Order: sequence, then structure tokens, then C-alpha cells
Amino acid sequence: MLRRILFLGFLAMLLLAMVAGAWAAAPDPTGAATLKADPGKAVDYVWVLVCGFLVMFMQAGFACVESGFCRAKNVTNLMTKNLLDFVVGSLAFWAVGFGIIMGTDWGGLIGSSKFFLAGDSYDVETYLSFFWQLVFAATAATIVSGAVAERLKFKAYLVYSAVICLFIYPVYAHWVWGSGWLSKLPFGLGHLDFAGSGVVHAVGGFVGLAGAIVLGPRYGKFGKDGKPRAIPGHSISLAALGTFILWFGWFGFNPGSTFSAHQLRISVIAVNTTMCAASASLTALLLVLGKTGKYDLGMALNGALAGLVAVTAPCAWISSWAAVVIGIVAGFLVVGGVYFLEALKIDDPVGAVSVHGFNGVWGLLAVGIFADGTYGNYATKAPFVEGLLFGGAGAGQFMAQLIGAVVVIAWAFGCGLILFKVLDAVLGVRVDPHEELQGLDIVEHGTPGYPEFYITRS
Amino acid sequence: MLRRILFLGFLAMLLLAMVAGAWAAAPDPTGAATLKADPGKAVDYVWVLVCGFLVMFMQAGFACVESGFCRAKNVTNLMTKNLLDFVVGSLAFWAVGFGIIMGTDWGGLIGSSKFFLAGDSYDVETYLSFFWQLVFAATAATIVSGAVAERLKFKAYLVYSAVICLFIYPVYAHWVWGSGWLSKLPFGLGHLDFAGSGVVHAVGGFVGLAGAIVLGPRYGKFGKDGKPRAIPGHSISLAALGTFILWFGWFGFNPGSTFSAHQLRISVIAVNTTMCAASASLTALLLVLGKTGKYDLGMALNGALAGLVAVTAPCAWISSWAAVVIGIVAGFLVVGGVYFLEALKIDDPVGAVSVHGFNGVWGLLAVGIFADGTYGNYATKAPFVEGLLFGGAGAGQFMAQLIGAVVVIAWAFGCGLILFKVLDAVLGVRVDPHEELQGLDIVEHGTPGYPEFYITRS
Amino acid sequence: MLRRILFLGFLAMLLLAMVAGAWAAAPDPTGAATLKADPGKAVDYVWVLVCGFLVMFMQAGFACVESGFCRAKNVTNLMTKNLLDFVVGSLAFWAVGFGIIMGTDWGGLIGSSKFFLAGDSYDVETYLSFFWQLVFAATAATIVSGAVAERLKFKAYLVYSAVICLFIYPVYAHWVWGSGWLSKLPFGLGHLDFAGSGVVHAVGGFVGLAGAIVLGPRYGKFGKDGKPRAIPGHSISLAALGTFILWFGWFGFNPGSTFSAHQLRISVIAVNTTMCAASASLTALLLVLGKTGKYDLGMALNGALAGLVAVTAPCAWISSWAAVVIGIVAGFLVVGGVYFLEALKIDDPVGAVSVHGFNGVWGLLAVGIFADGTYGNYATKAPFVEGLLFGGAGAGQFMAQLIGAVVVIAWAFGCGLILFKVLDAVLGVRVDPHEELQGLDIVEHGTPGYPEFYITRS
Amino acid sequence: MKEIRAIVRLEKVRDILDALEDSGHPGVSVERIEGHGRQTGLVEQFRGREFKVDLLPKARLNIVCADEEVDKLVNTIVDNAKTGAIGDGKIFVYPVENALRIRTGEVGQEAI
Amino acid sequence: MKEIRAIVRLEKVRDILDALEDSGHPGVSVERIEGHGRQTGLVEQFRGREFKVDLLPKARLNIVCADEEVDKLVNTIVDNAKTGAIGDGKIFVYPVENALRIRTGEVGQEAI
Amino acid sequence: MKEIRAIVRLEKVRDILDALEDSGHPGVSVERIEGHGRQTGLVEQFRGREFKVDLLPKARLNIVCADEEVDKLVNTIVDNAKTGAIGDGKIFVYPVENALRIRTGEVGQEAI
Ligand SMILES: Nc1ncnc2c1ncn2[C@@H]1O[C@H](COP(=O)(O)OP(=O)(O)O)[C@@H](O)[C@H]1O
Ligand SMILES: Nc1ncnc2c1ncn2[C@@H]1O[C@H](COP(=O)(O)OP(=O)(O)O)[C@@H](O)[C@H]1O
Ligand SMILES: Nc1ncnc2c1ncn2[C@@H]1O[C@H](COP(=O)(O)OP(=O)(O)O)[C@@H](O)[C@H]1O
Repeated sequence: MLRRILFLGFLAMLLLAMVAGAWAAAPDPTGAATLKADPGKAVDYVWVLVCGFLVMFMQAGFACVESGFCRAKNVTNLMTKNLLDFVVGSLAFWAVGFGIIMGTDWGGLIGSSKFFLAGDSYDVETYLSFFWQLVFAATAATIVSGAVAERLKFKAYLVYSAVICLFIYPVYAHWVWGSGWLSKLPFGLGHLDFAGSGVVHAVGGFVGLAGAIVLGPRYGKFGKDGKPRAIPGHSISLAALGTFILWFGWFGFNPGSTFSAHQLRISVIAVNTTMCAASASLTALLLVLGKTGKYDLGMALNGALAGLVAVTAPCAWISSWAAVVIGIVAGFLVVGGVYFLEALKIDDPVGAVSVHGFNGVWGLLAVGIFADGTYGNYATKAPFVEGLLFGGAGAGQFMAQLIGAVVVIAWAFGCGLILFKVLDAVLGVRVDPHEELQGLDIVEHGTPGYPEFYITRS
Repeated sequence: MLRRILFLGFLAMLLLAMVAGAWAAAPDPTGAATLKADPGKAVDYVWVLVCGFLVMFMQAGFACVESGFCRAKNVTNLMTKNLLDFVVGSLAFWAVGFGIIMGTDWGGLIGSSKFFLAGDSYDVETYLSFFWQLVFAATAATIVSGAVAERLKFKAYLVYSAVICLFIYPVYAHWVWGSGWLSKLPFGLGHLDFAGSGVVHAVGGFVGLAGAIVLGPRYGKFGKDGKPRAIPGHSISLAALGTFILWFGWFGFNPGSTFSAHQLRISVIAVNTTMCAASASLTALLLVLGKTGKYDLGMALNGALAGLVAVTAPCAWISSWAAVVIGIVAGFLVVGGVYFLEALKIDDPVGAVSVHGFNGVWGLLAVGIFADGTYGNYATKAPFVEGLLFGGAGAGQFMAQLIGAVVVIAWAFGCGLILFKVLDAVLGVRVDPHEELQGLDIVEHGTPGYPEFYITRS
Repeated sequence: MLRRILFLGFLAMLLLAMVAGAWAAAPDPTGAATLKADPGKAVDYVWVLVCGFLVMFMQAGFACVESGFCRAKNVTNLMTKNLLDFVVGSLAFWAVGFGIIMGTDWGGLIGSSKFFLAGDSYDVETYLSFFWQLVFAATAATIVSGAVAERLKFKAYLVYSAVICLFIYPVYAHWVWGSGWLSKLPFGLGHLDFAGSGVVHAVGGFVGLAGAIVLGPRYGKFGKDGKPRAIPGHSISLAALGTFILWFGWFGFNPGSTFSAHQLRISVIAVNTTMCAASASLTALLLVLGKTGKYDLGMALNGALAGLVAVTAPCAWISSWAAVVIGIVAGFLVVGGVYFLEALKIDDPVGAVSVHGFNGVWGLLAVGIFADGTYGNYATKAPFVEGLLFGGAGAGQFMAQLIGAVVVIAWAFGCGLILFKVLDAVLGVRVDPHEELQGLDIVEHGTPGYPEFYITRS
Repeated sequence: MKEIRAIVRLEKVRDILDALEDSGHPGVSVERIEGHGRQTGLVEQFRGREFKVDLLPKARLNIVCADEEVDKLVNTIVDNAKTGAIGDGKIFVYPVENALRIRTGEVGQEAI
Repeated sequence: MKEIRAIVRLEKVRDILDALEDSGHPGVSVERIEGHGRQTGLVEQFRGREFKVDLLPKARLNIVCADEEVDKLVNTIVDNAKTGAIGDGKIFVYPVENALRIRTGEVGQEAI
Repeated sequence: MKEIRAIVRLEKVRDILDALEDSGHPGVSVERIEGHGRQTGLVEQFRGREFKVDLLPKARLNIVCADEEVDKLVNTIVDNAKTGAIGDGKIFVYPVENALRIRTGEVGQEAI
């Protein structure tokens, strides 16, 4: 059934695209005119594309972190999810999603053109924008797989991947980045999110939270007494490698979000990104050290990612000391978040909600606090972005950030809840208890992750 | 023996290079004059080098995919092959190969200068070109190690690595990219291969096919009844990570092949690359799902790579819907190819022939079908490249592509067959059956891949 | 105790930074003025940042190589060290280290401003320079973790990480790169080290040597008869992947060290980097082949890294044949170095001293021998750098290189010895024998690297 | 003295050990084995090709105990290992001639 | 009841299992062990340094069977495990006192 | 014929094997097991959450030998396995009915 639907959908999409393509009256598909108009575009394209490649590479990072933090019996499943969300997400985003973000605005709510990159979209600028938005959308999509790991049916995940890239992510992204209503809030400069603490990470994190809640905890996560139990990941080296890859990729994510190499502020963004990750990671390490007396690598890795998420929104509007402070708070938040969710009996196997959800929101607020008034919104000119600690406009900006934060939580969590509930009713979202015990690799994919190694599966 | 020959050859090469270097009358070794002549070169150099770095990183991707898809007892062997083909290939390509591609043309057949990068070659433009061609040659070389995995003697592989980078690859590359005869075919714009579906991938794939045939299947690949048996790879996470790395590296491979940042079409190429990989991967996944009812990650990974290979030739001459269509065909081809080779009792442990060989050829043909006439050959000006579906010149272009496809198969498969047959006569290409059972790691390298893990070797 | 100190130190740093930040009279935090003054800066920033990202990614490479070459029971420990040296190092370097390198020179010995990137440092140029210097400092820091692997207490490592980035590295880097006394030696053009064979690698290598000596060999490294025993690493695939990542990252390290995309010589640097690594790797492979008759991957990997280290200083002043020759020597040095240290009963688990220490020094000397007089010091104009083989200035330059080599050994080894001795007196540097046997993962971190796999721990 | 060797499902080990803790907490050794009995294996696949795996992973628990403890312990194991489906496993009982605790040198009953 | 424990080359397991399938398809447990007997190990190397590994990987097959089946099964194993070279392995036979099938509760002969 | 099975600390295996080499170099099989006796496990943690692991990794050495060799071998093992701390392990001795060397077909004493 699902197969047939998928396949037909896939073909239908194509037909539409070809039809649409037939009208194509391409404005500048070779880029010659664009370059002539602005020779500086060459370096901008190089910058944006290279940064986009780095963001795409974050898919590898997520795949490694999530697999490493889960059990060997679900590795194939996690890898397949991490590949297929990019695959299905790309097709969905191409067909519809991009048009919703960047198409002609319709009432501040939704974009409504550029579907299938057809017609006028055959243009170097549009393709560049598409590529950039695509790798961002795919990042949001892939975050969720961590929160729902080790128990979500694969076919439900396929549908989920399409829906987030078709609709959930693009709509919210349109509000903030597609000149939608949030960007026009009458406070400060409107809601601001430089590289997507909210648009990408909080969306991913809160959809993930909804998924984790609908699914319920993994078998064995909470003891008969209700106490949370640790379920250690199968490969710390894989998780650590994944975190390094993510950190590396984030240098595309944040500095690349200038969408121009002519804003030399990119050096400041790179430094802020590093400093915030560092201080968050150290804070998380020290907090767990205080609690258990051991140097907990898992939490230090989560901490680094938390810092990266938190600095994503403010990275272009602050200087290094603020990045360090934001990181310290991020470290507290991620550690606290992990324990807090466990206390609520919510099972988030890799810490995705704490890292991306809570810290995504923190990043939005941090803009309203720490933005220091030296930099505009993707511009070096006034009006400058100011937070609470700097000048009079701060209160307004903080208000805009707060509203955006509330909206992103409501939108992502709400859509996520509806999506997973509907999926549950239609397909069932959770694998059989017996299959969960055996591991999803064999049941869903037929392929164990490490067939030659002796593994204690439990 | 071999050692001594290798060492002497190595020293001889050097002496030659130093002598040659003595004549050096370097045109522009610092690049100051080149920059003065065209200040835009700075961004071109950045673009080409960064893309070249990404292509070099594909070596890591191949190493991971091949190791992950093979058994633990041959991991050290595969890693050594993947390192040494780059190492030996670089030296061979430096000594001779580059001169054959890019040296002064001799009858449309072969280049004949710039050996050892000596004399006039001490020039920033030449070095740039060398670096780019080198990482491409090394990619062709490394493809083969997958097809001949788990049974080829290491010393035969060392010789093979030198020969493909000295001769097999450079000669064909000269025909297409070094203003050789294929580029001058009197059909369409001559045979075209934007980033090397044919030059790199089909060459690697068909040399690999020859190797796989000469070697014969691995012990146990076909049952006593002649039925193919699965030999699962030892680490799905390694294979998946490798595929992500390759996908990432392909963003250097394809967009970088403009060899200029001033062709803003690079954004279109990046998008096409992504879309084709995505649709091929999904197609492969769905095809196997239809057959076995499971979501097969191995084939989805092969599918993504197949799409990347297929789009490599046409990527600069099409728009996104064509990339999606090319990907669907690639998905069918890779799945069909894997079953087809097994039916012929040819054992290609990682699917290299289906991915790189068959889809490389498909990519060449796709140029002749889908090229949409908006873009020239590495130029934004006319004459534009047109395929069958677009305008009158299409039939000619398709013919040029067909000829190139036939030639690449004949050349690569022919040379490969001769090479491996000669190697077999001289050194023996296949390890002892007993050694094959034990695994090549201990026999050839003395170093098991995972000495501390309990592994069921069979 | 340590925790509290760490935490307080951390907070104190921050307060200082905030206070300092308050004075901030930022010269050009947006970069608008800088760009206006020189529009070519856009491409330089792209180049330097992308190269810097690649250098940062080398952290992943080191993590993988070191973990792969050590035993499974210490994987979590090695990964934590590799993460935390970057984390703690970044904070330390931000607070103090950068100011020591690049701050106002004080008697040729030390820099003395720009601490915490405060005040005037809020400037795109300063941040760019900081980012670049930071990833270099972190590389020096992370080299040491290999030499002291599997037996150093984690808290001692934390302190070490801070000290090397606060003081040991910055002071020496100031002497060479911060217009300190070594750069002004009255021989040749003063001591030269293009990308840091000495500043980064030899510093890391010799501090590592000091650490390895103070710690003594791992339990079981030398038999009761005093003969060295092999302690094989747990994952050859991880070590190989790490080496590929390092090689990839080195393309940022060396070509990026022009700190400008307007020196087209970057293509030459990229080629030299590749050729030297290739010839060193092949030489190391052949040497061990001659000794044991097997193709030793571990040594070939070490060899590639040795070549990369050796070419780091001379890469911009030589042509390709010299790179190949330097690589051959590097191959001999790394193999000889490994056996030599074992003969001295020094235990360097991953070969860090031979790779980074000995070859770092060789790289410095190679400048004085092979520099061919076509390129200036980070400039395309005269005065040109000339080595012994080229023209009259060679002897002077060689002398300058020799002095620098002696100084770096003395400084790094001396500081390292004092640091580890003091740490030993205060905290104890070595874990209990019982803990060493059990592995550091559980004792120090509570988290085994591969909890589900059957591992023969010994 | 006897040795009980119980071959059970991997996912039941935790429960069995917990139950044993309540019935006297005997010393136990656990091994990871593969086997087949009535249960005939499962189908896996790799890159599109299916294959049958006829050895399935199991755990084996070994307990050396006094003769009179055998029944109680066997019952405890059975109660906690049983699902009723094929593949539940088997228990075998073997004679043991002697036991020794390395730390103290105690032998026989004392050492168990 | 007896238990046959055959220590064999890893690469022979497949053939032995196939042959056993033809001689009555008894239940089997397979374990991965390391050992040495006459076979003295091999030389490995790591980063240029050689070392001797004296324990080599082997598989052990355990089969509990009725007394009268022992000879037939042992012969089947020997026929399929033998290469004639050092390292072929050994077979040991042990007494078993009882057996129980967890799923059904059957004991003794019935349970094998 | 008897079989000695010694459960020992992993880190002691090397020493025991070396000592056995001096006392007649008997054939040995080594397995990796997990177990608990008096030793009660240790605390690990993962992403900030602690948990108790009650099965600890051990090695088991199996030696089939002639009846009269048992004491000597057991003593050798005890001498080299002992640390005096909890977790040193145990040795069990079992009857063996027969042995066969696959390569030659020798049976009984000859085959050990
Ligand atoms: N005769 C036997 N000898 C040794 N091990 C056996 C024997 N019979 C079964 N086993 C082991 O017991 C496990 C479970 O047996 P199985 O037949 O699947 O149980 P059941 O008959 O209760 O369904 C097998 O995987 C195998 O390891
Ligand atoms: N006395 C013994 N006790 C326990 N295991 C033994 C004994 N002798 C041999 N083995 C096991 O049998 C395996 C094969 O023995 P080996 O002596 O190499 O065979 P062969 O004598 O036929 O060449 C060894 O690796 C070891 O695991
Ligand atoms: N009764 C038993 N049956 C089977 N194995 C046992 C038994 N008692 C102990 N063991 C094994 O011996 C190991 C060491 O036992 P332990 O009690 O820790 O030694 P000790 O009592 O000398 O401190 C355990 O990990 C377990 O594997």
C-alpha cells in the first residue's frame, strides 16, 4: 500500500514538474547576466555554496551522533532514517516546501510559487536560494529522528519526513525568513533569527518532543518503579566523531547565513560559534562532574551541540564574551533539560529536545538580550539589532523574540502532535514490543548493523 | 623483488624529476603575474581548490563504503588499498599521467609534456590544473578496489594503481578533456562529459568489472547450486558514513568542474547533484521494498551513489526536473545491475560496477537526451549543448555521447582485462583460498582490523 | 577541588571579559569599512575561514587516529580528551593565549594586549586572525594527547590543555609569527616556518615527548626482558578514517596559511602537500615491508602524516620534486623514530613524537635546504626565501632554521617537562595501575566506549 | 554438586537474573552463544539479496550449585524464561566434581 | 544423555552444520572461543612491530544427544572438520544428567 | 579424564597462560564470559545518568587433562590468578568421558 502511494506520489510530482518545466521562460539560468550585474557575486556564490555543502555534511554528523548514542540493534534503522529524511525531504522540499518559504507571499502566512523549481525558477539566484534552504530544511527534519529513535516505524518516518519538509518547516520559515508576519512584528526589528535557532532547531526539537510523547518511552527506559534507567549508546567513538562533524558543519550553518561574503562579519560569527560551543560543553561537563564525580563525555558532546544551537540565532549580533555567557546558560539548559524530560517520563534517546528544542528557544531569547547594536539584519547598516543589555530598543526586540519563541513552540509542538497522532491512527507509529526488543534493523530492514560482531542484545 | 622494483622505480622517477627540474624556467610560480592579468583568479582559485579538497576527501568516503560493505577480516586490506592507491597514484600521475592528459596533444591520442611537473610546469595555473586532475584520477583508481575486494593480492593492487594513473585513465581523459579525438567528434559539440560520468566513473567501473571477472567470485559467493549468496558487510554505520562523505565530496566534484567561480551555474549544478541522488536513492529503496518487503539500506546507499554518478556528466546542462528523472533511471539501473551481475556469476562485493560503470554510461547518454540548450561547454555562451528532447542538434549530440560511451566501455574494459591478465601471469592476482578464508588482513598486512573484538570469521 | 577551581577560573575569566568588553570602542566590528578599504577582502575572508574550518576539522581526525590506535577500553577517555582540549584550549586561548601571540610585542618575547578579544579587538580583522590562530593552537594541543594516551589522568589533561594554549604555544608562536625575536634572527630572512612544522607540530610533539617520559610506558609495553611489545589499536578503520580526515584538513592548514587568496601560490602549496604525504607514506610502507615482509597500514598512515608535517614549513617555498624528496626523508624519519623511541623505552602509543616532533624539526631544516628562491615570506615579492641548494643566501637561511629548530625543541620539551613534573607533584599524572588495566573509560568517565560488544580487555 | 546450563532468549536474561537474585543470589556466568533447535532461523538481507540465518543469538547461564538447589533454581529460570513461543531455550544439568574459590582457596561446597 | 563439544576451525562451521542437518538435525549451540593445542599461533604486527598471538580463534559446537547418537554425530563432525593440518581441533564428550525444554516443560530424552 | 574450568580476571589470562606453558603446556580454550559471584558489579554512567552493571567481564579457561594432572594445573592457575581481592574467580572440575583429535583420529588420553 504505502509503497504504491509513495511511488505514485513520486511519479505525480515528476509529471507536474515536467509540465511546469515546459513553460520555463528562464530569467538567468547560466548566471551570465547576474554576474554582469554584480561581479562580486562570484565570491558570494562560492561562499554560500561551500557553506551549504558544510551544512549538508551535518547530515553525516547527525547520523553518527544518533547511531552512536543508540543501541547496535537499531543502527541500520537510524542510518536509513538519516539518509531517507534527506532523500524524501529533498524531493518534498523541491516539489512544494521551497515555494512555501520563498514563493510570492500570501497574507504574511505562506508562499505560493516556485514549486518544483519550475518556470521562472530556472535561475541561478533561485537555485542558490533553494540549495541553501534545502539543507536547512533537511537539518530540521533530521533532528527529529533522534528523539523518536529505536521505536518509530520506518514507514511512519518516511511520511513524517515528507510532511515536515512539505509543510511544517516551510510555513514557519516563511513567517520568519520569507517576509511573513513574524518578521514584521511591530517590536524591535521584528522577530529575528539569524541562522535558525528557532526556524531550524526549535522546530526540529519540538516536533521531536511531540513524537517522543506520542510514542512513549522505549521498553526498559523506566524501571518498574518508574525510575529512569540509562540505555547506553553502542559506540562512543561514532557519537564523538558525529559531534565533531556537526561542529565543523556549523561553520557553514552560521557564518554562511550572511548569504554573502561581503559581510566580513563572517569572521566574528565563526568565532562566536566556537566560543559558545566551548563554554557550553565545559559547563555541561562540570555540572555532571559535580553530580557524579565523573567526566561525562556524552553530556559534554550534548553540551557542545547545545552551545552551537543557542548561538545560532544571535551569532551575528554579539561579540565573543556574550557568546561565552550564552554558552554557559546553554550548558545548564541542556543538562537540566535532560533530567527534566526524564522526570516527566519522556524518553528522548539522544537528547535532541534538550539540545535543539530548549536551546533553540534560548537562542531566540538571547538575541533579545545580548544583541549589541553594531549590526543590522543581514546588513552592516542601520537599523541595528539591540537587545535588553544594549540601549532602549532592547525591550521591544526582546518582546519580538519572546513572541517568536512562543509561536515556534506552539507551531512545532502542535503540528508534531497532530502529525504523529494521525500517523498513529492510520499506520501505527510504534513497532511491536517484540520487534522493539529484537531491534528494528532486522525487522524493518533485514540488515543487522554489525553482523559479524558478538553483541549482547537485550 | 617487487619491493626492490618499486623502490628503484620510485628513485628513478625522482632523479628524472630533479634533472627535469633543473631546466626549470618557471613562467609564473608565484602567481603574481597571473593575478595581475586577471584579478578574478583569486576567487577561481579558491573555488577550484576547495572543490578539489572535497574531491580528495572522497577517498575517505570510498574507504569507508568499501570497508563497511566487506567483512571485518579484510578491513585493514581495504583501508591499505584505499590509502595506497592515492599514494601510488599521486606519484604515478605526477610522473607521467598528468602529462598524458594535459601535455601537448599528439595526434588527438595522447599528451606528451609536463611530466614530473618539471620545467615550464612550475606555474600556478599548471599546478592548479594538476591538483584538480590528480584528485579525479585518484577517484577513478579507488573505484576499482571495491569491485576486486576481499581476494586481490596487495602487490597486484599496487601495480594496478600505478598503471591506471599512469596510463589507462590519462589516455581516455586526454581524449575527452585534453582536446583529444573524442572531444572533436563531428556530432553535436563533440563528446561531452561535464564532470566525468564517463572519464572517471565508467573508467573505474569497467576496469573494476574486468578485475572482478579475472579474479572470479569470492569463496562462498555462489552456493554449490550456483545460486548467489549474500555476504553481508561488517559495518553498516561505516558504509553509511562513507556514503555521506561521498555525497559531500561530490559537491566538489560536480560544481567544481566549472573550473571557475565566474559561472554562477554552480548553484544549478549543486541542486541537480542533490536531486538526482535523492531520486535515485528513493527509487532503489522502493524497488527492493517491492521485492523483499524490507527497507534495504545497502541498496539505498548504492542508489544515492548511482544518482550522483549518473548526474555527473549532465549536471551542468539540465534543470532540476531532468535531474530527478535521470535519478529514477539510475535507481532502476543500479538495482538491475546488481542482480544482473550476480546472474552472470560476477562478484562485485560493493556494487562498484553497477554504481560507477553502468550509471557512468547512463550519465553520458543522459547528456544527449536531457541537455536543454541553455549552457555551453564550460561556457555561458553559445554554442549550447542540446539533447534529444531539446531542439534539432539533439540527435547529433546523442550520437556523440553514444560513441563516447562505447569507447569508454571498450577502452576501460579492454585495458582492465589485459592488465589483470598480465598481472595474473606475472604475480598472480588472487590470494590462496586458505588466505582468503582467513582474511587478507593477517596474511598480507599482519594487522587485524579489530583485534580486541570478538568476531565470527567464516 | 579541581572542579571548583575550574569553575571559578571560568567565571573569573568571564567577568574580566565583560568588564573589558564594556570599554569596547570597536574599530570595525561589521567589516563595512574594511571591505570598503579593500574589496578584495571578501575572497580572502572566504579563503581563510574555509581553510580554518578545515583545520578545526582536523580535531576529528586526531580523535579518530588516536582512538583507533589505542585500545577499546580507553576510547571514551581519548575522545573526551580530544573534545576537551579544544574546548578548554579555546577558552584559554581566548582569554590569554591570543594576546600573547598577536598582542603588542614586548621586547620580542611576548605579546601583551587583545586579551579576551576585548576592547579594540571587536573587529573583523582581529576576529579573523583569532579564529585562525585558535585552530592552530588547538592542533598543537591535541597532538599531545596521543603521546600520553592510555595512562594520563583526565584532570591533569585538563590543566595541561589550558597551559599549552595559555602559554607554551603562544609564546613560541609569538617568537616566530608575532614578530618576536626568532623572526628577526640576522640570518637569511630570519627563522621561517610557513604553516607551522615547528610552531604547531614540533611544539606538540616535544611537549608530548616530555609527557611520555614523565608518565613512563604503559603497563605491558615492555616485557620483563625489556623488549618492546606491540599493543595493537582497537580499530584500524577508525585510524584510517582519521588519517584521511587529517589529510583533508591539512589542505586548510598549509594553503590557508597564505592568509590571502590573492597569492595564487596556494595551488602550488596544495600540490606540494599532497606529493610529500604520498612519498612519505610509500617510503614508510616499503621500509616496513623490507623489515617484516608485510604491508603495514599503521606505519603507512603514520608515514602520510609525517610527510604532511614535514612539508608544512617549506610548502610555499618549494616545487613538487622537492616535496617528494622531503617526503622520502620523512618516511625514513618516522619509521626510524618509532623504533628509536622504543629502543629508549619511551612509549608513544600513536607515534605522535615521531610524526609531529621529529618531522616538525625536519620540516624547519628542509626550508633551509630546499627553498628555491621564487617566493617571499608570505609575499610574492623579494626578498625571496633561499635554501642551501639554491644560491648564496642559503647558508644563512639554514642557520636561521637550525637555531629555530634547537629553540623549539628546548622550549617545548623544557616547558613540557616542567609542566608534567609540576602536575605530577600536585595532582599526580598517572592513573593507578589497577585503573590502567581496567581502562580509563570506566574509571574516569563511567562510560565504556562500546558497551554492547564483546571485547577481550586485558 | 551440579551445574545448570540454561540456554535462553537474550532479552530474558535481565528478568532471570533479577529472579535469581531473589532465590538465593547464586553465582552465575553468562555467555553469548548462537544456536538452533526447533527454531529455524530468520531471513536477513544485504544490498537486495536475502539469505537465511539459521543460528540465532542466545544467552547461556551457567550456575554451579549444591544438588539440592537444582530444582528450585531450574524452576526459577523456567518461570522467567518462558514465553511459550518456539525459541524459549533449554536447560541442561551436568555433574561437577569439585569447586575452588581462587581468592580464599576454599574447596567443595564452600566454594560455590 | 551426553554432550559432544567439538572445537573446530571457524571456516568449517558452515559445512559441519550442513552435514549435521542431514544426520538428524540435532539442536546445536555454537560459541566463539580462542585456544591453542599443538597449533602454536601466528605472528601479527602493528605499526612496524611484530608480535606473537598464541591463541587462535576457533568455534565450539555443543550438542546434547542420546547416548546412542554420539558415535554417528562425532563421525559426521570429524568428516567435515578435518583438513589434516595442525589446528583441526578436538572433540570431547561429557555426561549430562538431565535436560528440560523451557517452552513445554518436557524433561529428559524428550527435551533434547 | 577431567576438565578444569577456571573463571579468572581478564587481565590475569596472559600470566596464567605463561605459567601453564611452563607446567606442560596443555591445550587450552579461552572464552569471554560475564558473571557475578561475591563481586557485586560497578557503576557506569551515560549522558549524566548512572546505572549499575552487575555482570562483570571475566575469562574462562578450559583444560581437558588426565586425572592425575588436575592438581598440578589447578595449583598453577590459582597461583597466577590470585590477587586476594573479591572477584578473583573460581575453578570447577568436571568429568569428561572421551576425547578425540580430529586431525589424526586418536581417541582418549592420546587426544588430549
Ligand atoms: N540438543 C541440543 N544441544 C545443544 N544445544 C541445544 C540443543 N537443543 C537446543 N539447543 C539450544 O537451545 C536453543 C533453543 O532451542 P529451541 O529448539 O529453539 O527451543 P524450543 O525447542 O523450546 O523452541 C537453541 O538455539 C540452541 O542454542
Ligand atoms: N586439552 C585441551 N583442553 C581444552 N581445549 C583444547 C585442548 N587441546 C586442544 N584444545 C582446543 O582445540 C583447539 C585445536 O587444538 P590443536 O592442538 O590445534 O589441534 P590439533 O592437535 O588437531 O592440531 C585448540 O585451539 C584449543 O581450543
Ligand atoms: N556458582 C557459580 N556458578 C557459576 N559461576 C560462578 C559461580 N560463582 C562464581 N562464578 C563465576 O566466578 C566469577 C568470580 O566470582 P566471585 O564471587 O566474584 O569470586 P570471589 O568469590 O572469589 O570474589 C563470577 O564473575 C562468575 O562468573
